[in-house]
Amino acid sequence: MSFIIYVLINTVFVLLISPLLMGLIKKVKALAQGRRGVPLLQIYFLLAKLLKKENVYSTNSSFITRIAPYLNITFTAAASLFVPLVFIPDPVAGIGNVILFLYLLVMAKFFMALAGLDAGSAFGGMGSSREMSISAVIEPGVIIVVAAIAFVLKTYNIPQMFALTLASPIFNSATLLLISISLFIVLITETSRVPVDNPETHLELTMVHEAMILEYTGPNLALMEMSHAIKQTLLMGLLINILFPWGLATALTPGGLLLAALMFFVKSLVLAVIIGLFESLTAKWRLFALPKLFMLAYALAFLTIVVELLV
Amino acid sequence: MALLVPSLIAYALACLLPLVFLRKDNKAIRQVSYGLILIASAFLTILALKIFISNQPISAVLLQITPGLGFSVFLDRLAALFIFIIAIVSVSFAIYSFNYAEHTGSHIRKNLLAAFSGLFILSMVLFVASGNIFSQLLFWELMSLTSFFLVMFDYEKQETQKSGLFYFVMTQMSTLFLMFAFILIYNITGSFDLQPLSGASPAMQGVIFVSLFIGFGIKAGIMPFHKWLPYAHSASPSNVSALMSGVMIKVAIYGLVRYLVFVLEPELWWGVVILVFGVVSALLGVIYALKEHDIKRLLAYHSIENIGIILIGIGLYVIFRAYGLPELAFLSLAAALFHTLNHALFKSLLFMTAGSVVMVMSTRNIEKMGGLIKKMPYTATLFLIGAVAISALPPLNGFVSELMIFQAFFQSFSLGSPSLIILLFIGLSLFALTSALAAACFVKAFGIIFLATPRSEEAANAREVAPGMIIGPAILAALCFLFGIGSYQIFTYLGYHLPIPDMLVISLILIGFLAAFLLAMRLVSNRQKRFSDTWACGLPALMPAWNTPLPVFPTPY
Amino acid sequence: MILLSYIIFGAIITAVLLPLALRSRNVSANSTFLNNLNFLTIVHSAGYLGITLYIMLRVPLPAYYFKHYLFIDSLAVYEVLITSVIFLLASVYGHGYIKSLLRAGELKAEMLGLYYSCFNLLMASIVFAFFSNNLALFWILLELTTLFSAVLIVTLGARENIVAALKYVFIASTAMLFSVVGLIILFSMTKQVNGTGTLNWSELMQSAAAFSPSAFVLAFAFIFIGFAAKAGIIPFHTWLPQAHAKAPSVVSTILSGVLLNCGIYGILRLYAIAARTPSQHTVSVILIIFGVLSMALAAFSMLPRSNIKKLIAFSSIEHMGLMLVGIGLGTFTAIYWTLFHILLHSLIKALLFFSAGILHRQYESNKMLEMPNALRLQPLASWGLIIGSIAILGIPPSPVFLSKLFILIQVGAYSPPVLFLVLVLFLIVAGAFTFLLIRAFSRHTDDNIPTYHAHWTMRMPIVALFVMIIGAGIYLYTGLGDILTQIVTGLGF
Amino acid sequence: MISPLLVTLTKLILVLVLFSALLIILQRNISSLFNLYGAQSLLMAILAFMLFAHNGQVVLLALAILTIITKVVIIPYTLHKVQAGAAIKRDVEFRYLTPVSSVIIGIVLIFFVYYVLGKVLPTGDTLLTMGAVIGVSLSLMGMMIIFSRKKVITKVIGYLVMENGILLFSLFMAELPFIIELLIIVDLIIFIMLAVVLALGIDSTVEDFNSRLTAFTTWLKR
Repeated sequence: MSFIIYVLINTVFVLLISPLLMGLIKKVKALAQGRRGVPLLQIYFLLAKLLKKENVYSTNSSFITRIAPYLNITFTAAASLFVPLVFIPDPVAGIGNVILFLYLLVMAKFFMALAGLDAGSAFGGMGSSREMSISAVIEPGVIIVVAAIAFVLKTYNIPQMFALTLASPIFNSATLLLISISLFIVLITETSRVPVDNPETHLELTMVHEAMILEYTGPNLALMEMSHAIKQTLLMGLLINILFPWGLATALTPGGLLLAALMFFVKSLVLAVIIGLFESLTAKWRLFALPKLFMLAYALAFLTIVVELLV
Repeated sequence: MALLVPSLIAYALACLLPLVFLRKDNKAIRQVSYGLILIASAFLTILALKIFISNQPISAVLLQITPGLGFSVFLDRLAALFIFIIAIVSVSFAIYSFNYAEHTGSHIRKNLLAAFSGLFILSMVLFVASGNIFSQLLFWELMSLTSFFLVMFDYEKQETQKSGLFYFVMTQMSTLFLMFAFILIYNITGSFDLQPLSGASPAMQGVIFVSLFIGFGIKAGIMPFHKWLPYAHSASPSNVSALMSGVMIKVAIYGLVRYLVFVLEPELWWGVVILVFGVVSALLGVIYALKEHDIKRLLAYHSIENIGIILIGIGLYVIFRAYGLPELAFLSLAAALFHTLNHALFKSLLFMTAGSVVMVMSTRNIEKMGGLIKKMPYTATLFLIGAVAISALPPLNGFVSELMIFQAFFQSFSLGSPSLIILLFIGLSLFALTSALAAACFVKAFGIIFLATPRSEEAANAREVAPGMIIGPAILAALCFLFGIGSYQIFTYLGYHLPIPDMLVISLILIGFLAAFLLAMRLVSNRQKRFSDTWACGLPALMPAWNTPLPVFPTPY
Repeated sequence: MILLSYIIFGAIITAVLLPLALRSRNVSANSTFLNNLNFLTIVHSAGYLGITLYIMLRVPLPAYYFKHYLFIDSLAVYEVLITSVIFLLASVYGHGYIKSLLRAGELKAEMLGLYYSCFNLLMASIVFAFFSNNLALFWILLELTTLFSAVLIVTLGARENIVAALKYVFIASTAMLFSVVGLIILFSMTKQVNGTGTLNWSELMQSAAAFSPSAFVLAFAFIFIGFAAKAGIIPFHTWLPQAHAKAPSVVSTILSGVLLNCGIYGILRLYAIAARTPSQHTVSVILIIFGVLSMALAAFSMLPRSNIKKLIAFSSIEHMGLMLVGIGLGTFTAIYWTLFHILLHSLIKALLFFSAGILHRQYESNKMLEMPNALRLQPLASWGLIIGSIAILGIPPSPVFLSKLFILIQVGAYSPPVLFLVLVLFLIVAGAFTFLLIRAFSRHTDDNIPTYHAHWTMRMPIVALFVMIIGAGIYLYTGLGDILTQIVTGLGF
Repeated sequence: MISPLLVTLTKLILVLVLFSALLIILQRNISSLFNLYGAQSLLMAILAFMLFAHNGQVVLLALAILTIITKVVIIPYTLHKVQAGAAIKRDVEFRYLTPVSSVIIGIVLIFFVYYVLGKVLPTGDTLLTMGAVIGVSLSLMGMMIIFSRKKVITKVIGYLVMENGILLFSLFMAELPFIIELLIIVDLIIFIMLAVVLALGIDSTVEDFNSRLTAFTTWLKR
């Protein structure tokens, strides 16, 4: 029973907060660049507008284009259950398995990449191909980061990880700080941000994520944007709750939940500022230079393991 | 027993019947032959399931030639699992072949194809069922021989000749090492029976292990003994490729596991060797696959990759066993065996659907295809299911077995030796890379073959294939779902309590979310739709050649 | 006096046949003359087969004749059985084959008489070689077989045939002269032990234990040279590939299937003596070394081959090497399976050469690159070659698998490194066979090549051999096994 | 036991035999080869006769007579006759070995054989040792001729020398039963004939050769 409540709370929270975080980062970037930027809630307006528009399909496209947005958001939303943002539930049937979490996200990406290929546009194909290569190259880093966390905390269940870090007064282990840098790089990559990708451009040869969803309009685009936002929230949540889990509720009390939600909002605000600043301070890298970045993430995570072994 | 012998006889009949009427061009004879294979395989599936569920080994002597020399049958859970793999793929194979085999060359060749297929399956079943070394060796060779003839099916093609020669030499090399090992074992125990080799010195055991590993490894397609595999699998008819890639290389895995678990006393360094070879095979296999433009060779390279993954599981098993961690060892072994089953299912599925495509297109070059999803929707869907499964994406079966391996890896902190842990983590990261590259590769493969616009005349004129060629793979696709979603329940039912997520719950949640989102979108969104051409950068029409993804697949590091 | 029947029978046939043969000058392919010669040859070999079967079933063994110069024991009968089967098939096959050669003009009509007389004489001399208890007598008959078979090789009259025959004659006879040296030493050794010298095998077996080891090894080495040359063991093998490849296929069959056996038979008899002397170990080592070397040389020589008959000839060298190893191991199991291997080797070699013969008639060539559309034009012969190759490589369901496996097991017990080496050699051989067969049978041409219609007498033996090779496996468990056991115990193992 | 004179004589003849073998190695003229061979065979016969005179075994006498008839008379005669029809008179082609090096190797061979046989043969009987050693050496020298000469006709001579060596060996080691000796000799003669005919075939055209072979057949069955 408590599980179903958890599902509802977590999903609703994720759905609500994701566009906001998206807008937050946009705002931070704009401010950093000396612009006023769009309103914080702009993303909500955008989604609402898209839902009202009609769907336009390419004559070349097949059912893949039609099902991809739904599958995409379904899998991302399912993945959101694995990262408790406000409340740590009791483990149920392997919910929270970090590997499953990662692969649910990959599944979403898989269909998005297929959809990119479906219409037969040159941009979509290029985007898919780049997306899949980037995701392949970052994968060892991701897994090793996760493995390092699992290695430090001796569990591979995300809620349990949070519970463990929550139980300890300050940084459970200094090594977690090392990991967090890697985790940050993963976050940047997976959410298609500078220097890996540029979320702002639409018709440049450098783009990756945007190229794949180029053919979408209307409600379908809204679903795609939404799932992208959710994914970003999840990864941010993962980083935040491993490093600074304070405030996470462990019991179902309305006050605790509210506090937790507030705490999470504040923490994610800080992170959004960091991301925005980071994005403003770096330029986009060449595609073939990216492995250097990933190697950094990999090396740091590996270092964590080595340090942990020596301790 | 009651099911086994009639099945074997049915296979033998399926082989003999077309041979007797070799010169007759009679479709009915071939249909009967494939029908016999179908029935026998169905029986064997039941038998395997019975043994698997009851966990009561069957042991019997089929034919005693002289004392100490004969054909005996020994079926325990391990053997039953592999019998199940062979049988279930054969069921699908038979259904697929009803239609497919009619498109392959002259009538004598069609008859020969049916005959050799029967013999091939028979020899694989008998190898797995063999209760002693002698019959194992015998049927191993028979299997190699029949598969060689199947590879040589299009013997007039230059390419096939090369493949055939390569294949034959490699199988003989594998026999060489196996014979060496078997004879050493025989000379230690003094009998052909499969029994623990407790008396032998560690050095001797090491020699036996190395030669067994090479012998089985060649057949399984482990790097660097893999060279034959892409050649052979692409040269043979597609239904046979499905058998070879789906089943035959698994038979080698069976041999390896059988000897590691029941006969030899593994040491730590064996596990490290297996693990290293596994990681290398997995990684290089998938990298080769990425470069490939021949669809069947692409799939063949993925077989190498998956064999690598299976070996990683076996290697972990040996390592954990050497460290006295039975639970982790069991998890790794279960992962390896489960992945063996899963790979058999989705690889056969992929080979069959790819075979349909190749048959329609008369080319194996994927750059000539494109847009087939609209002409062959069922085939495309089946291929997609296979692609999702092989890319290890939830909730299908391929994911579950890879997840188990990941979990085994993650728990390697319980090992004592730091250097070993470092090694395992390097292995883990490369394994992750493999898995991601596989997904990338199948996005590419599925995208180029089925999506976008046709890039050749044949692709534009393609037609959906006959029902048999849909139903056969569809069985496998259904099983991919079953073994993915029901994995936790199945393991629990069999009495193995493994710490894996309950995919049934996950799937229910997924369905729930999907339904919710569909409903929500129905309520809030604009449901109008419009069709329009893809934006072609302002040019009058889209060039088909554009939608080939750039070959931007940087080699990692 | 069953042996007498052999002699009388052989004498009658020869008496009828030789004068007939000598009259041959210009005869056409369909003449009754040729048919008569053929018929007599078939009767001759069938007669031997009949008598041999009678002996196997009825006569208590061993039996001695002519002051123990001749004798019949189970090993001899076994070898004679193989010989007469191969000869019977060869003479049936020869019926169509010789006619075909005559028509093509490759065989001159004047040669027919020579061919048939030597064929029959060769048969008789081989049979009696197996029956001789006396090693000197055995030696003489063996020399005669060289002579007759050399003549058979040159009946085709081509220059390379003469070269091949000369090479054969010189190498075999030169080596055989060394055997005489060995025999003389052996003779003087028995004289020292018993007072009177003897070369009778049965008596040698009894006095073997008292032989001085070094002298016996010397005698063995000398005798071995001669017998090894007959068996095509390295380094006396150089005659073999050429002779086997150039001879007409009927003769190749005899050379490979029967004549090589004579050499191996001699070595086996000798080893049986050696096993009772203190020098058994040394002799074993010699045999195993030469056996492995032969296999190695054959294997490496097979790789670049493009001539089918040459490949088969090298395969014979390889198998002789294996048999030598089997004998050298000297255990009951090893000898038992070596004997079985001898039978199968003869049958399969016959199958291979018969098939190659038909292909040669079709394409007038033995080269792999000159046989387009072979599987379509000559399915029987092609499949004969393919199945024969599989059989000779020892891949199941070929019964050779059994003998190979068990000999290898014994090798493994003797020394694992040697086992590994032998296995590698087998791999090379398999590769060579596959390479050649694949290349040969995958040639394709759109030219319309007229099909050569092989006479039924050429096809029938091939089918019979298919049956017999499979039958040999079944027979092993229904009777042959007992016979082999009897032979091996008879040899004193 | 054996009279010293006889021993000395025997030794002398043995040395002569060896000398004749060396001459054969060096000789290039083919008809001289035949003559040398005839002389060597005569020495054999004399040896056999001397041994007969010593121990009175009839076998040896018969052997001596047989040797004279076949090897001194028939074989050289036939060879000469056959040679008359062939084109070649001299054999100047060699493989592997020149005659001089052959002689050197021949001497080495003798020492080698002495070393090997010395280990096996009963010590003390110098005559027996000498006979055996020279017999085996002679065989080996014959083999050397077969290997080093290219013309078949000289190969035949080499073969005959080998056979003489073996006769020598058997004379000293042990007397085989006469029937065996006889059979061996008959065997060899047939063999020589065949070799000669074939040798001619190789030096003439194939058609010519065929008729010769037929003639040989007729002779064989006479």
